[in-house]
Amino acid sequence: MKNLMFLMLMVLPIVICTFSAPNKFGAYAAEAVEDDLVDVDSEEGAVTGEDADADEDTDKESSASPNADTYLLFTKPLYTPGQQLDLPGGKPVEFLIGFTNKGAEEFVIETVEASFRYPMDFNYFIQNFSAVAYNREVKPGFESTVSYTFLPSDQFAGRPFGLNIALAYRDANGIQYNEAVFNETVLISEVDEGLDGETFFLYVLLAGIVVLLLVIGQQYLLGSSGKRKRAAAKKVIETGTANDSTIDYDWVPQETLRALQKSPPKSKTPKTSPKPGKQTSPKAASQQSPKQRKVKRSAGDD
Amino acid sequence: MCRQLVALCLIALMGASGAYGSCKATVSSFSTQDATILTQLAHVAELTLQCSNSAQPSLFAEFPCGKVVPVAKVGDSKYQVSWVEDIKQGSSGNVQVRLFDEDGYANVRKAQRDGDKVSSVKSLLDITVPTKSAYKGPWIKAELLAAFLVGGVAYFAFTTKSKVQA
Amino acid sequence: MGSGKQQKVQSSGFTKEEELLLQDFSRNVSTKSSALFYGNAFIVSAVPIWLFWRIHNMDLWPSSILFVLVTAASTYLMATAYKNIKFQLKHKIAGRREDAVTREVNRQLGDDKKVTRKEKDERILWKKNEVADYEATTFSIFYNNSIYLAVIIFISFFLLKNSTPFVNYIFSVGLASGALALFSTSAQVN
Amino acid sequence: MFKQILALCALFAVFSVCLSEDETRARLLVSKQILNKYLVEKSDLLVRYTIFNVGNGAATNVALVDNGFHPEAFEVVGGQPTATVERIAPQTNFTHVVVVRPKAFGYFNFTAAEVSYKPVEEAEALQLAISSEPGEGGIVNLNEYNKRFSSHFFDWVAFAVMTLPSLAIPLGLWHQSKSKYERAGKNKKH
Repeated sequence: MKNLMFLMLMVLPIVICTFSAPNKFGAYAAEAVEDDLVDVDSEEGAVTGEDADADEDTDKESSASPNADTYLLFTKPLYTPGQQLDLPGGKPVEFLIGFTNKGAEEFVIETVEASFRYPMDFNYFIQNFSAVAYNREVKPGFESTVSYTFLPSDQFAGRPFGLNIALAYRDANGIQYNEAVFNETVLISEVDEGLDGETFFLYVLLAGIVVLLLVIGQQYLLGSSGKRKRAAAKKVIETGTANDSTIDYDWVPQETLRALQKSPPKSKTPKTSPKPGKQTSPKAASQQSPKQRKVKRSAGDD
Repeated sequence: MCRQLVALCLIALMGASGAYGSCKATVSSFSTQDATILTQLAHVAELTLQCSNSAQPSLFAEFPCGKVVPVAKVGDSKYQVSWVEDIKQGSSGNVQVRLFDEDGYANVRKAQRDGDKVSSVKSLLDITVPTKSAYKGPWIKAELLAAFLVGGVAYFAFTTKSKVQA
Repeated sequence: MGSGKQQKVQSSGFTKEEELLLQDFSRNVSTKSSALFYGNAFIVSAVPIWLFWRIHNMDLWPSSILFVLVTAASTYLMATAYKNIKFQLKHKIAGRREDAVTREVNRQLGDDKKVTRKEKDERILWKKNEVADYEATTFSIFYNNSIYLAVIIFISFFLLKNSTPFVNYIFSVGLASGALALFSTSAQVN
Repeated sequence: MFKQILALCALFAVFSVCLSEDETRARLLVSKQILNKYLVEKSDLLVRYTIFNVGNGAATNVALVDNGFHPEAFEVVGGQPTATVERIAPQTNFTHVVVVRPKAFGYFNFTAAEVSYKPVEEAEALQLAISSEPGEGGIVNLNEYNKRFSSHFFDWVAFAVMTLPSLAIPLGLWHQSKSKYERAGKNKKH
């Protein structure tokens, strides 16, 4: 009975081991198939998906050395291989490229360059991000990581773009390789961050200034209108008949008007004879009947 | 016969949890002080572990937010737990960190997989990490205060002038 | 305003009262108060130099010519502003202080006979003029200085916040002193 | 008889483990980032090492070594530059933080750190992975930095002290004479 129990104890882990990792066998199979293909992209997982279309699209051949094995990992934002990558507009995008030197001689990682392409035709460049030169030496059997950051501008938000990340490296005898580590269409998404403290405080300040101006304006208006009103009042003070211009001569019958003008003026009023313009009109108007004259004058006066 | 069975289970159980006996830890923590020159804030806790059987197990730490991460060993029975946070959520005060050893971590993973609460798993020991908040820059920009004061004085001058004149 | 009967004095054509009156109304200030004005204007124009040197990090030596020139201009403008505002205020303050001054002078002189009424009126007028001048000057200096500093700080730290310190200095000091001088010339502001 | 069966099972278990493990390799990408807006002498310089295990096997005996911070040039204030982690599970990452303070200002080339680990449990040779390199950084002089960025609080206090005479004295004098006369006016009336 005891032996049986011990035996069972031993067999159990073996069973667990074999059945607990079915996908490993699956992965194993996929990997084997891949090796004989020209290993354009990194090992397994999402690679099998875009592997197919990567070859036809990029015109300049994306050459890769069989001894080099690269792996791309987006650290900000997190990218789950398989669905389309979604980059928030205006926020920096960071990724790491792992480079393993499986060969016998050393490699030198030269530059990494990211670029936005037209989603329909990847040969058409829209924006080239700066190519960062690393010139990092990777000895045989070593692994090395390079990191790269670029900033999709927020004007691009809402539209798909072809993102191409090219890793340029050369091997010991100077052969240049330029591997397109990533070559898919990505979507730049809109990012709406709320009102942050800075702009809020600015608005408060502006409101304060507007209020201040209003108060000052009100002070001005209150102060000066009072002044102007008093000044206007002064002008309106009744000057009786002294100020001649406001007297209307039309109702005076013609004879007295002539008599006034002929006799030397004793009182002050006729001395400041009405303005010439006004004088001619009463003579011309005298022939017409008063009603008619009133109508004309009111029309003329307007 | 069943006695042996029971004995066997007991040994397994004891082996699983109390393998390292009771452990104590002395914690010394460090928090970044100046948030104006950093893009993120960091808190580092260095702890020296003394276990009854002077073992140096590999540890895993569970943070209040539920994340479980391996603990780095930075020397002879000296460990380091460190994490980074955004400036906006700069936290201060004591942070409770639960430490698990290898088996404890396995139970935690099992609990996570089965979906039941991780806090039900017994931790090897709990430590509190005192963190300090960083200096985020002056409360009110000096020039704003100056502008406010001078503006007030100017306003006072203006009103008295109009009072004297009107 | 008429103070006592006017005496015709042949020599200078004006009686002392008239002279005082004229002085009361004229814009030209005595040398003492203009010196006071220019001194104050210079002090308040020199203060922004410290502000720009320490806070906007303008280094002193290379832009020292700029500092001297702009400070001189600002001093002149501020002095004119002081003078104009003082003139506007003096008139008003004189009116307001009249009764208080007469009472005070009467109290001081008491009603002993040997001081004739004219002498007393003269003394009152002179005292009133002196008090009004004093108050107008001090308030004008305070008023202009405070508005000057407020405008400078506002322009240099908010409007031209991200411009180069050179432009920032010229415009903030220039605009402040120019605006003050300009506003002070409008006689009947309110 | 029983012992043979036992040995056979043990052998089979070990064999199956290494067979299934053979293709599960760990692969570590190590990023070394300096999370600073400005590098300032004698102030915090935050270095974060993130080790991503992108392989499908667990990495064991992971040892992180960074001798880029020479004790003469840098003073380690938080955490240790060298750290070891027993095991990093696949598709997970591990963050290690070190806070140092530069002792001198000037240009400094931040080199990469090295991580050695076992890609598979039984691998004899340690795989060495070199982290990403932050590259050349300029460390700013401390008081130069303070001059540009600190809140100039004391400069503003000095400014207030300098403007005090040109504001407070005229106001004080004006107020004093105003209240003298106004008070004179008031107690005379009642």
